[in-house]
Amino acid sequence: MTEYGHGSFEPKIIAFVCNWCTYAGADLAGTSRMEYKPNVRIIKLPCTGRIDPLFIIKAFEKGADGVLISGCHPGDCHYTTGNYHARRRWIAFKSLLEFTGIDMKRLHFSWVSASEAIKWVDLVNNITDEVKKLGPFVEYKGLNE
Amino acid sequence: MSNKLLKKENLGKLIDALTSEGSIFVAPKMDAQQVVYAPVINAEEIVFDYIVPVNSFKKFLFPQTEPIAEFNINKEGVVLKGIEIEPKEIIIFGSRPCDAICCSSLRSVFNWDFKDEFYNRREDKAIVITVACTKADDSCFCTTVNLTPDSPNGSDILLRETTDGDYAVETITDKGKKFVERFANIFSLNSQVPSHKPIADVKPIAGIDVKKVKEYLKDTQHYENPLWAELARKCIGCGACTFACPTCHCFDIVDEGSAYQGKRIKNWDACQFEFFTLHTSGHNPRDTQYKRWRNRFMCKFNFYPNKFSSRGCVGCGRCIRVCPVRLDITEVMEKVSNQP
Amino acid sequence: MNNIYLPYLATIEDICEEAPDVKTFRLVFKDPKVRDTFDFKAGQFGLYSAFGAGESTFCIASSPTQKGYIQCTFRKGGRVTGALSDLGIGDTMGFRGPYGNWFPIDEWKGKNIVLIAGGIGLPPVRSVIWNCIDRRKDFGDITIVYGAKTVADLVYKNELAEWSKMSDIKLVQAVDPGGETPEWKGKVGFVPTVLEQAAPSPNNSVAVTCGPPIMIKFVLQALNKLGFSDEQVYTTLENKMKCGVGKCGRCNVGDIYICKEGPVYTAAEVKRMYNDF
Amino acid sequence: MENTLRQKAKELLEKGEVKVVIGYGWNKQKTHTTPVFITKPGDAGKLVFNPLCVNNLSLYLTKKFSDIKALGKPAIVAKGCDIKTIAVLISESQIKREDIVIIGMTCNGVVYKQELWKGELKPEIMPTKCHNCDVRNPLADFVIGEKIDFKAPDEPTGMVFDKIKGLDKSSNTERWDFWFEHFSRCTKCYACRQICPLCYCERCIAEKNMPQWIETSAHQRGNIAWNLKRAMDLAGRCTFCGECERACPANIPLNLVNQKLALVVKDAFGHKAGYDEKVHPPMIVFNMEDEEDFIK
Repeated sequence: MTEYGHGSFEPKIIAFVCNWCTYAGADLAGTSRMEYKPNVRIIKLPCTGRIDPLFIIKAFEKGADGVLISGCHPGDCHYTTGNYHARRRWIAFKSLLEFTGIDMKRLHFSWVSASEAIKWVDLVNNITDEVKKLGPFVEYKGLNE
Repeated sequence: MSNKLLKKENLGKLIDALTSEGSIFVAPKMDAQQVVYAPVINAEEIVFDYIVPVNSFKKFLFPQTEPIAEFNINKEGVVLKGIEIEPKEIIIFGSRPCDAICCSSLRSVFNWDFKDEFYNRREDKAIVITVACTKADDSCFCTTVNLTPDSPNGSDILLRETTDGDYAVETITDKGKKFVERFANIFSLNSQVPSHKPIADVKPIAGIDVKKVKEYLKDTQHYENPLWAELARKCIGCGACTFACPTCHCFDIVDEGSAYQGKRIKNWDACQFEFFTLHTSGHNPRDTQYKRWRNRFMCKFNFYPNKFSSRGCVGCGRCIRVCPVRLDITEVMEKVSNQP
Repeated sequence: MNNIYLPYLATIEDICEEAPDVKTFRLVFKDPKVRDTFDFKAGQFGLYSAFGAGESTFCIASSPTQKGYIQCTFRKGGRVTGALSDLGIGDTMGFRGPYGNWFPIDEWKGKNIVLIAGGIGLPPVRSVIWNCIDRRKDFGDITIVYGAKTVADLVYKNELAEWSKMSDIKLVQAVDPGGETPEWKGKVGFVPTVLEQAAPSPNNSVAVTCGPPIMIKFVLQALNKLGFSDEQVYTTLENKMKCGVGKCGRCNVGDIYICKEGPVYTAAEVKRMYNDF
Repeated sequence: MENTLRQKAKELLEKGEVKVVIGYGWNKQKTHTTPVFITKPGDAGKLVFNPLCVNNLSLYLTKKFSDIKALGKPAIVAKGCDIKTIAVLISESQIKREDIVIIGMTCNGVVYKQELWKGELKPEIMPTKCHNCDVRNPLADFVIGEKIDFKAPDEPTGMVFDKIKGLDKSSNTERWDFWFEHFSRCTKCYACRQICPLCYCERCIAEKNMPQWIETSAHQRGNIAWNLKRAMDLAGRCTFCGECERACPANIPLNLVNQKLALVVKDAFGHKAGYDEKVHPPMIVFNMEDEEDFIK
C-alpha cells in the first residue's frame, strides 16, 4: 500500500467502447489534438451490446482500477437496439457488483457520440480523478495472491 | 496399546506447542454451519461432536490448487522454474478411520510409477491422529467395505474416547510413536485402564458383497450392461462427490497468468465433468453421464484395488451425503452384487 | 526436488507447414545435457507446452535414429495447439517425456512391415518408417499405405516424394473420393479399400495402423480379410491426457492407463479392453 | 395424495400417453427422497410425495439429459415452484409445452435440507421460498392434492430477504468481506450449475478455454468470477427454486445473490420469472424507458 503514495498513483482505467460512437468520439478528440489524461486504455468493440459482464470482471482481475463503458446514445445504435440491451444488462450487473461490495465509483457508464469529443475528454478526466481519489483497487488486486 | 492418555484439557497445550514450532494443526471445526477439517489455532475451535467432516482432509496433502512451475516469457525466451515445496509439519487431529486410510490410497496413485514429490513431501510431514467413531449415520458404510469404526490402518495415532471425555492413546506407526514421545508432557501416563466409550455400531449392509462387486467389474462384458445407464440416470454430473471423496485424485494442469509471466497449476478435476475426457477433435470417449459415473465406480472398486493395490472406497459416505440427487453408491453396490 | 511435471525447455529450430493448420516443429533441447542424452523409441509421446496456454499431448514424429532433435506434428485445434501454432522459429516451448510404450521394432527383425495411416495419423507411423529406413536391412518388404481427405491434407509431402523414389519401399498414396486434384497421380479411395487393393501378404508380416477411429475400425477389418491376425496388427490409442504419468485419471480405457501402458497396442489387446473409447 | 399420484402415473403409462414419469421415490433407508424415472406402470407404486421432495425435477427435462429424452414423452411430478422453472424453460424454447405432461402437486412447503427432517414440517426448517410461496396450488395438466389455503405475504419475507436487506444497508467493505469469505469456500464442483434447470448451456462459459474466461483454479479470483457470472446469467430467469444453494457442498448462500438480482429485475423491469411462459425473459428484451440515470 505504501508504495502508492498520494499523488504518485496513476490509476489504470479500461474503457470498453463501441466502434461507431464513442470510439469515433475519442478519435475525434485525438485528431482535434485535445489533451486528456493518459490513464485510459481503450478496447474497441462493435457495439456495447457485445460487452459481456465478464469483460469487466476480467479487467478488474487483470489490474484495472476503474472501468468505463461507453456507447451510442439511445436511438443512435448502429445496430438499432444494441445499446438498449446493454443498458438492461448494466442495470442488473451494476446492482450485482454493488451487492458484492465493489465501489460503483470504479465502474462508469456513459453515452458518447461520434461528435462528443469534449464530453469524452471531460469524462476521462473526471473518472481518472475520481478513481485516483479512491486509490488502487487493492481488494481485487489482493486476489492475485 | 500404550498406556498413554490425552486429556481433552491438554489439547490447547498441544496446539500451542505445535503452532509455536510452525506446525499446522488441522481439526474438525464449524464453518458455515457444517463441520469441516480446517486449521485451528486454539482448542475452542475444535468440534468434538461430529460424524465425519463434510470435506476430507486430502486437501492438506493434495491441495485443490497447487502451483507446480512458474514461467517468465521475454525476448530471450522462457525462464522456467519448478516450484519447490518444503511443507510444514501438519497434524490432522480428529480424523476418522475411513479418512486416515486415504493416505495410502493417494500415495499409491502418486507413486505407482512416477513419483509425485508434491504429494509425498506433504504426506511425509503429516501426522494423522484418528479418533475412533462412537457415532455413525445412515450414510456410513465402512464395515461394508471391510473397515471398522476403529480400524487403525492409515493412522499414526489412534485415539479412543474414554467415558471421562479424554482419549486413550494407541500409537500405530513410528511417526506416531515419536510424536507421542516428543510431547511426553502432554500425553500423560495412565495408571488405570480407562473405560472406553462404545465404538459405533455400523452394520454391514446386507446384500452387498464387495468381492462380488470387484469380480463383476473385472469382466469387460459387464461394461455393456444397460444397468449402468439406469443406475446413473439421475446423476447430474457435478463434481461434489469427487471433491468430497477422500480417494478421488483426478486433476488438471492449467497455465494461468499474463502473456509475460504465469504459473502452471495443478487443480482438482472430476471425472464426472463432461469435458474431462473431450478430445480436441470433438470425440469424447465418455460422452454420456452414465459412462462417467461408471468410470468413477470402476475406479473405486476395480482400478484402485487391482491396479494400485490400495483401497478405492473407504465407506465414509460423503458422496452419498453430498449428492444433490442422493445417488447412493451403496444402492449401486447392492444392485451389482445381485447381478447374476 | 524432483518435479515430474516440469518440462524441458526446447527451441523451435524449424517449422514446416504440412497442410492447412498442420505444422511440424523441429525442437532442440536448450539444456545440452538433455540434448545429448535424450533418447526415446518410436511410438512414444510427450507433452508439449506453450507457456501461458498449457500442455498438449502428441507423439514424437521423428525417428529415434535421428539424434540431436525431435520433431512433432500437430493440427491446430484447441487452446494449446492454437498457441503452439502461433510460435515461430527461435521461440521456446516445453517438452515433457518421452512417455508411454513403443512399437516393438526390435522384435520385427526379418519381418515384412505394412504401415497404414490416415490424415494426421501419419506422424507416429513416420517415426517407425524412418526408424525402419535407417535400419533397412533388418526388415523384409516395407509397404506404406497413406491416405488423407484431400491432396492438401496429406502431411509430410516432401517425405512422401522421397519415399516414393526409394526402390525398396512400396508407397501407396490415396485421397478420399472428391479430394483429388487434376494433377493427382495417386489412388482415389478410402484407406481400407486402397489397402485391400494393395493386398500386402500377411506372411511373416506386421501391420501398423494409425488414424481416425473410424478408419482404424475398417482397416482392421480389411487386414483381417487379408489374413492378418489381431496379434500381427499394431495401433496406437489416443486419449486426452494432462499429466502423462498415470495420475490425472482421464486417459484410461477401463483399467488401462494409455499414458503408461499405451499408447501402442496390438489389435488383439484392444479387443480385450473395456469398451470405453 | 400419494395414491392419487401413483394412480395417475400408472394410468398415463398404461395408456401410453407418456413413456416415463419423472418423480420422487424413497432412498433405501427411507430417509431421503431421490429422483426416480418410472417407465413401467407396475413401478408407479414407487412414487412418493412429501415435504422431503425438495428436488426441482424440471432439470431432467433439459437437453443435457439426452438418455431421459430418449425414453419418450415425459410426465413430471412438479410442485408449484418447479412449474415456474418449467415455464421459464418453455419461454426460452428449451421444451415445448405439448411435449410434457405436468402433474402438479399442491404443497404445504418442503424442508430446506432433507437432513433437517424430523417427521414434522415446521416453519423453521422450511426454506424462504416456501414462506413466500404463491403457487401452492399449481396450474398443471393434473393437480393432485387438496387445495391449500395460504396467502403469500405482500412483501417478500424470510431469512434470505432479511439478509439481503442487511447487506444492502452495510458498507461496501462489509459486503466485500462477506462475499469474500463465502466465495473463498467455493471448490468449483459446479454442483450449483449442474443442479440448476436453467443452466442448460451445452458448453458453459466456465469450460470455454479459448480464452479461459473463468480461471479453473479454486482460488478467490476464479471463484469470484465464476459466482458473479453464474448469478448474472440467471438475472431475470431464476425462479428461486433454491436448488443451487441446497446443492452447494460449501454452503455458499447463493440464494442471496440470485434473489437480490430477482428484486432488481422486478423493480427495474417489472418482471417476475416463471409466471408466464409466453413472456420473454427480461434480459433479452428492452424498454426504451429503462432507467438510465446512472449513465453519464
